[in-house]
Amino acid sequence: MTSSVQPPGAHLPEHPDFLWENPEPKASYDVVVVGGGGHGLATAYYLAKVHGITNVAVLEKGWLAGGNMARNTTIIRSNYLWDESSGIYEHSLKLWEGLEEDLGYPILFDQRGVLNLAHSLQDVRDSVRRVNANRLNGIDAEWVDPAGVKEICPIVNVSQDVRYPVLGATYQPRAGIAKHDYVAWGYARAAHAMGVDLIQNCEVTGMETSGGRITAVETSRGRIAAGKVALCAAGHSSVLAKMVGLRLPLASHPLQALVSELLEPVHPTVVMSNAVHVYVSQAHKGELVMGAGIDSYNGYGQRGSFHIIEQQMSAALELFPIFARAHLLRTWAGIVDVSPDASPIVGLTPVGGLYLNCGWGTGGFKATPGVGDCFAHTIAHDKPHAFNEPFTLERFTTGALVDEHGAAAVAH
Amino acid sequence: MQLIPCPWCGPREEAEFHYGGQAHVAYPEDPSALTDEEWAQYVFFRENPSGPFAERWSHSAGCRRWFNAVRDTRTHDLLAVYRVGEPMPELGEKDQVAS
Amino acid sequence: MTADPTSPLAAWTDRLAALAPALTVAERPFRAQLTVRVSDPSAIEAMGSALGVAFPPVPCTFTSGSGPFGDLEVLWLGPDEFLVVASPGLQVPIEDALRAARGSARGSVVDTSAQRTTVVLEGAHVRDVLAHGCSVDLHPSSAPVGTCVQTLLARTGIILQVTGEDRFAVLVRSSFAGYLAAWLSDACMEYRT
Amino acid sequence: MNLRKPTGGAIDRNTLLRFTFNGRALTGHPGDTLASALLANGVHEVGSSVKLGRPRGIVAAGSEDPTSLVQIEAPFPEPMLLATTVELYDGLEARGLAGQGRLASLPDPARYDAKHEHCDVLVVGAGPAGLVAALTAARSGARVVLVDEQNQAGGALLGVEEYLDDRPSAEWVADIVAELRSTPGVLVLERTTAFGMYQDGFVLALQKRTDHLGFAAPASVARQRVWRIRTKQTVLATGAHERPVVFADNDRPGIMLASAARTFLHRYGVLPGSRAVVFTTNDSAYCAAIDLAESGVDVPLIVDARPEAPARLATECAARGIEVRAGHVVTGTEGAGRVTDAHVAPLGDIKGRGVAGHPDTVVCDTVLVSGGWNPVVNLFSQARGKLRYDAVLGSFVQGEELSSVRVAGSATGELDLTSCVRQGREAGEAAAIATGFTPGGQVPLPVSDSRCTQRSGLVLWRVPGAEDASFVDLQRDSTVADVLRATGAGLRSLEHIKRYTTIGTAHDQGKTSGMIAAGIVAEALGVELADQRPTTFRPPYTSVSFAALAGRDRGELHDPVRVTAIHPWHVAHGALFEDVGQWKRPWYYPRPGEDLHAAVLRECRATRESVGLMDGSTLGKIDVQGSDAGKFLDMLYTNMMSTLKVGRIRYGVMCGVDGMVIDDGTVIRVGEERYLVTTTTGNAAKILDWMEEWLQTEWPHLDVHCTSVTEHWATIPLVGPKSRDVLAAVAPGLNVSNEAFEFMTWRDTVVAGIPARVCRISFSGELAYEINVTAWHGLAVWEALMAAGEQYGITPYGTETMHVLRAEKGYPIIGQETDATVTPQDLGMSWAVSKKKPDFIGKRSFARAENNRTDRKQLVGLLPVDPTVLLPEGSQIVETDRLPEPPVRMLGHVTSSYPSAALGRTFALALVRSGHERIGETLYVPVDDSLVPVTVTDSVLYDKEGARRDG
Repeated sequence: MTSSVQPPGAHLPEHPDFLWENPEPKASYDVVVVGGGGHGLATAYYLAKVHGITNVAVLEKGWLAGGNMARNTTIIRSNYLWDESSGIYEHSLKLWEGLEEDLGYPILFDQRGVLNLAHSLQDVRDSVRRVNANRLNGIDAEWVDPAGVKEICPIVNVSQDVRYPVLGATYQPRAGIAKHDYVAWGYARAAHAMGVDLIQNCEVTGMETSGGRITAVETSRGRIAAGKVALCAAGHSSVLAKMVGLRLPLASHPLQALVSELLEPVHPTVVMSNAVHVYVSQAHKGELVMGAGIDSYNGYGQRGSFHIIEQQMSAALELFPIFARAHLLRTWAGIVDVSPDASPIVGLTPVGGLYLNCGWGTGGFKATPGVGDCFAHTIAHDKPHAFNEPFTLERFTTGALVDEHGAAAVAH
Repeated sequence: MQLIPCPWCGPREEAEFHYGGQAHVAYPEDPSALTDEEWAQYVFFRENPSGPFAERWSHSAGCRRWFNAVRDTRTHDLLAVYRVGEPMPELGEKDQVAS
Repeated sequence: MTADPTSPLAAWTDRLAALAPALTVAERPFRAQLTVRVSDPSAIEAMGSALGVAFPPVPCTFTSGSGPFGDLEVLWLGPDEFLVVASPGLQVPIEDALRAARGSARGSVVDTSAQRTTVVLEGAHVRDVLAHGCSVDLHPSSAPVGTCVQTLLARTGIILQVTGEDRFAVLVRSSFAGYLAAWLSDACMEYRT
Repeated sequence: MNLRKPTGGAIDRNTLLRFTFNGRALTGHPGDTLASALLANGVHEVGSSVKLGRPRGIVAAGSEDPTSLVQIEAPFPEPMLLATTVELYDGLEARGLAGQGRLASLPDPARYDAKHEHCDVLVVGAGPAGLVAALTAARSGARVVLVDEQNQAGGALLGVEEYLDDRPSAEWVADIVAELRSTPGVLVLERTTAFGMYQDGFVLALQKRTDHLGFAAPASVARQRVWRIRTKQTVLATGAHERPVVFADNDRPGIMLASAARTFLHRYGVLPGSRAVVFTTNDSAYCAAIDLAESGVDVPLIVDARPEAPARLATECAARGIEVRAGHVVTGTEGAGRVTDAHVAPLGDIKGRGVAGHPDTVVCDTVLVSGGWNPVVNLFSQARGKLRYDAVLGSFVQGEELSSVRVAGSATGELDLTSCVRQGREAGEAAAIATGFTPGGQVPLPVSDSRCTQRSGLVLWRVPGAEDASFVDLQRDSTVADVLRATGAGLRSLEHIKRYTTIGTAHDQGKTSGMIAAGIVAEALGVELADQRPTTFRPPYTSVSFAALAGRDRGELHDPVRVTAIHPWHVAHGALFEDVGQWKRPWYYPRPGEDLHAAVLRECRATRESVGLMDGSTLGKIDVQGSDAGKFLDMLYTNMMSTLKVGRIRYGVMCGVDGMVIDDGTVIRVGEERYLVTTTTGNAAKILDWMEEWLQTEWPHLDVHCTSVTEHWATIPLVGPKSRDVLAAVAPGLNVSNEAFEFMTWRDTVVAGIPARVCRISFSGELAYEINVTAWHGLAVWEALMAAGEQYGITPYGTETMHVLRAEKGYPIIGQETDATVTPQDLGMSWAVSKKKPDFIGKRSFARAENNRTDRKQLVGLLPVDPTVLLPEGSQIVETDRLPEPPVRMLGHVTSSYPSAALGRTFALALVRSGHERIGETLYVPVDDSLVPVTVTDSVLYDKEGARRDG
């Protein structure tokens, strides 16, 4: 007899019995990573693992991975337009593919594919352009027509009678989702095991410099001397950079997401529609996870405006009529740091020993392993890794932007 | 959804407004006299404080007028609203706008 | 060769009429409309005099009256922006009169007659229907007769005038008129019994 | 088994409702919930748990219930509703769930809508405190909205049998509701849950309007409505939820909260079972025990964890044969689908750290539990009110005063009815005063006969015992063992432990489990709960269907369809449409048997060889007036506009401050101080906003005013060598000769009897006129042009033909050839960038290093070596005839690509690195698995000398 009565939640892996200790901060570290989110934890992990730098503290003002790491919709893909972006995101995706084994932690990485829908003729042109660029960059990418969309995700409404019909989609089969807490905790546990101190409830309130070089951070738990300081603070990057007089071209905005109750499997992939600001997947337990558009105003309140959610729902139901009676269970917001060209800033700063990793906007989660690796390299060698070399702060002065807004949504 | 007091039309729902980022960033007198760094500061770099922030809004679905506001970005509470050309109102000690 | 004008809601006449008694809805097409930008008080006064109707001194209101151009209304749209609305066909003489009255004061007068069309709504449920898509408080204590606001109705911008106890005028951009009509028809659904 | 009492409860026993549960036909009555009807039929087991597959029953009587999840199958499938909140109707088909719901495969036929409401005072909760708060505010003259999630007012009174002022409490409630309903300016909404509280008094509430009608729900009535309430003051009278105590095997069906049993008894006339053991830490469960005993339930035992039982209540119990065992706890249960025995033992110490002695086993089919009360502070917390741990109550309570949000009744932690009502009155008064009203006609405080004078109980989170069978979150199968494993793993934050254990993440968001989890964690970590940060209460308070949030913004109302005055003609003549922003533009007009290419080739040929016309009304049009208008446009455009002569027209390009092209169009000088600017269709609103932004915020000193006239004008380009003849036919007053009406000039004239402005501009290279008339006359003039052009085979064409015609001439389309990284120079438009002007927007950016690279991507033409090969738009371009291993260096991409009737071959436009220098080179375009060789050319491919412009 087959066990058809296996409860739907029975297969999910348990977390390990031990994760990390909660040490008191030491007086001094070789490297202090500010921000205990996914990027901070991954950076610490690769510093220890790849570069043998283990006298490292990760300072988190709240609880580890409680910021955007706990709030994102966990989409992982690398099908970005420009060479610079596809370089770092594809590097990341390759690391994702081995991460579970690397960390020895069940991160539930599931390569279920991502569809990016096109709703206008210009969307189609932009999508085909991106697919072609991706392929030449060695990234798996396909253009699929509406029938192909339907085949990959049968619940998408591909009727041509709707307000903005689906004209096709780009498809990246290797893209997918992972379980965010598992990823963060996997990194944290492994970093801790290699000697990294994970220090929570430790807010950085100031930075000390001497001779143009960073020397220490002031924290809510006292002064901590540091050979190098690496900022991985996402939405709070501007506030931290300002402590050393550094201005960043960033705006911190609320970005909302939501989740439904647990549902029987209906949605086998990930569907994103930039034109109508919907991205949705069905997570491992069966809940629908959806992200909304960014709220327009600067905000550090971790809350957005509800009309954004309502608009998102009307768009979602146009694409997925069967979601009508699904229920919204919980909404929340993160703080995303958006740069003028929608690309990150990763690299050195005018202050010696101070490194910057910010501006990821909505792309931070998928970049976690890739940027962790590259940022650790940058810190260890005081020199950018090839993959983050294009993402300097100076590009805003020279004009060498990496504009990932996609083709501007203008029309003739 | 925030209720934003348009200086002309009174309080209206946020959906009627368009956000314009940091206020009081003047177009340079003579852009050609600026270094690339200075020009980049004007084009791309803005304050991004966690706390009171002087910013611009336009009542785009209403009277179409731009105006300035001081809003606490932590709470999203509007501390003051004032018309273009008017000075920023005096605020309490804790509501000082970082610059 | 014929060249009869067609109003944006010409095709909707019967469907809108059929919304009664839930709501009496009718398009008032082809009205003369002039967008006036002016801030000089004496020019504003002179323009009002030329029309026989003073410009509204208070934001979010409109004035109405009768003068050399018959019945007309002046709607406040912004601190230096007004919409003069009069009977069909009068846009050219009114534009001339306004220009003359403005004199050398800064400002502009633009014929925008076909930019928007007007839909008149009347009935006991009019506030209920509008409240399905309009976030402005339309309670008589908050929006008395004479109120004129620019706001959103569902997903289109409108100018909303309170013209009577249970009577409103909605001015909508011509290209959005069909959407407005469809939305109104839908919003009336529950009140049609 | 029939557990329905012969009398009592607010149900209509004269009417029988038939329903099925798990395929079994059952009956109930109007007034029942699905849960009460199931219990009346002896059904306690509803579903099974998500991880362990253990049976799950009914724990609470309301929306806080953690377990009674059902799938509605008919009238229409809906996942994951609580049986306790589904009002029973005839024909209902439901089944219990194993943790996951099922979505319908058919479209939901129901309507959903939203409504805005404004008030001075919003009262959430129509229990005793809320009712009095609302009435107090209403009597002051304030506009009041009262919302309550139940189908009738009364709140906690619905679940008890209580007398107020010597009459049944229902009468007291009814009187207040009647007065509220008859007071002008008061809106009472039942079945309405305030689910989200945002800043500035914005409260979202979901009203379930027809769910309870089942199959009889009228299709025209919105099934659910989202109320968007904007209030000045809010009174939260949201009550309190009873919480259980955790013990081993506490998850069996038949184990329920004591207050729930009382509610089922009094509100629905249903007994929870036949033999009930009551386990409590406080007084309130005694009332349940006594009420049940008086209703015929065998209540052998009250197990009271406190060292001493309350004397008066104990005496009352003794009189009814109920044994009270103080200092005892339930340590476990037995049973399969339902509890059959409870194990009872003395509690070792009040910290719950041990159990002394051997347990007694008491046979029962019901265990009623009360571990105290959690004030419902969700909305207060959502309103960013700080919470405080109250060690006496064992729960989080309001921790600060907010100026516009007040809390009243048991939501404050208050347990005494009279005090709750007094708080309601005070809150109502304060809210009225705060909104400028004067309270009048004080609502008297009712006198209660309650025998359950409440005193606070013992705070006990759990009974020591089998930790892996002691369930904290019954829905998520999370046990005490899981919590201890989490703390043992090094986790300290409640948020981490919530994620590790998944406690509080189910449909109920931890309403009954969250506080207990926090307590167990604090004990495990040896910290004070007062020092623990509670997890955040997030909207929505209870779940809300996606469809309710989408409301009416569906289908044709999803986003406005913008159409031109000529649209009906396009529809009538079979046009296919392209979505351009919100506009529907004719894409092409296929004739029978024609596909896109065939139709477009025909349209192009007809236009180049004779005459065509299109609907250009969607172009943005902005009237710019004032003595500084020229100066202003000089700043906005890269080229000079102030030198344009009245009567003439100039093409212009606009950049952002970053120097990238944002829009283009023509500028007409109408008068000395007046211009008419056109924008691309998609940018009309943005460019007007852009102008206003500069004028209002940077250059208010300029005498310029901008007015949109986009929809005032219908715009019809009349294009082709025969356009002059057609125009002459309909505009007899206009001298259409080339000499009298030059290229890039305009005339006001009369076309087809209608005053018109005609511009001699061309986006195709052909002789062309753009005819502008008021939108009212657009359709008539279009028809007149069609009639006048009939002898020339005049051909309407759409956006696709327009694209081909302009591409043949190398004219870029903003948004297609540009992507926010392209400068005018990249487009080969240095001629449109003024060298004379000291400044214009974007100029400074042209001097940056990146702008002066010689390998920028530049607009060029591409001719496939094989003239029949059509390059897909979006193709990338490479340098070599063989692809190396990725990453392959890309030189640019194909922005536009068409077969051309005029050229007799295919062609493309492309952005190519150093493109201008590469003219004549052969490059390669990967298409599928091959590399297509292409020759780089100048972007102008047709009529390079411009011979066709003047006809």
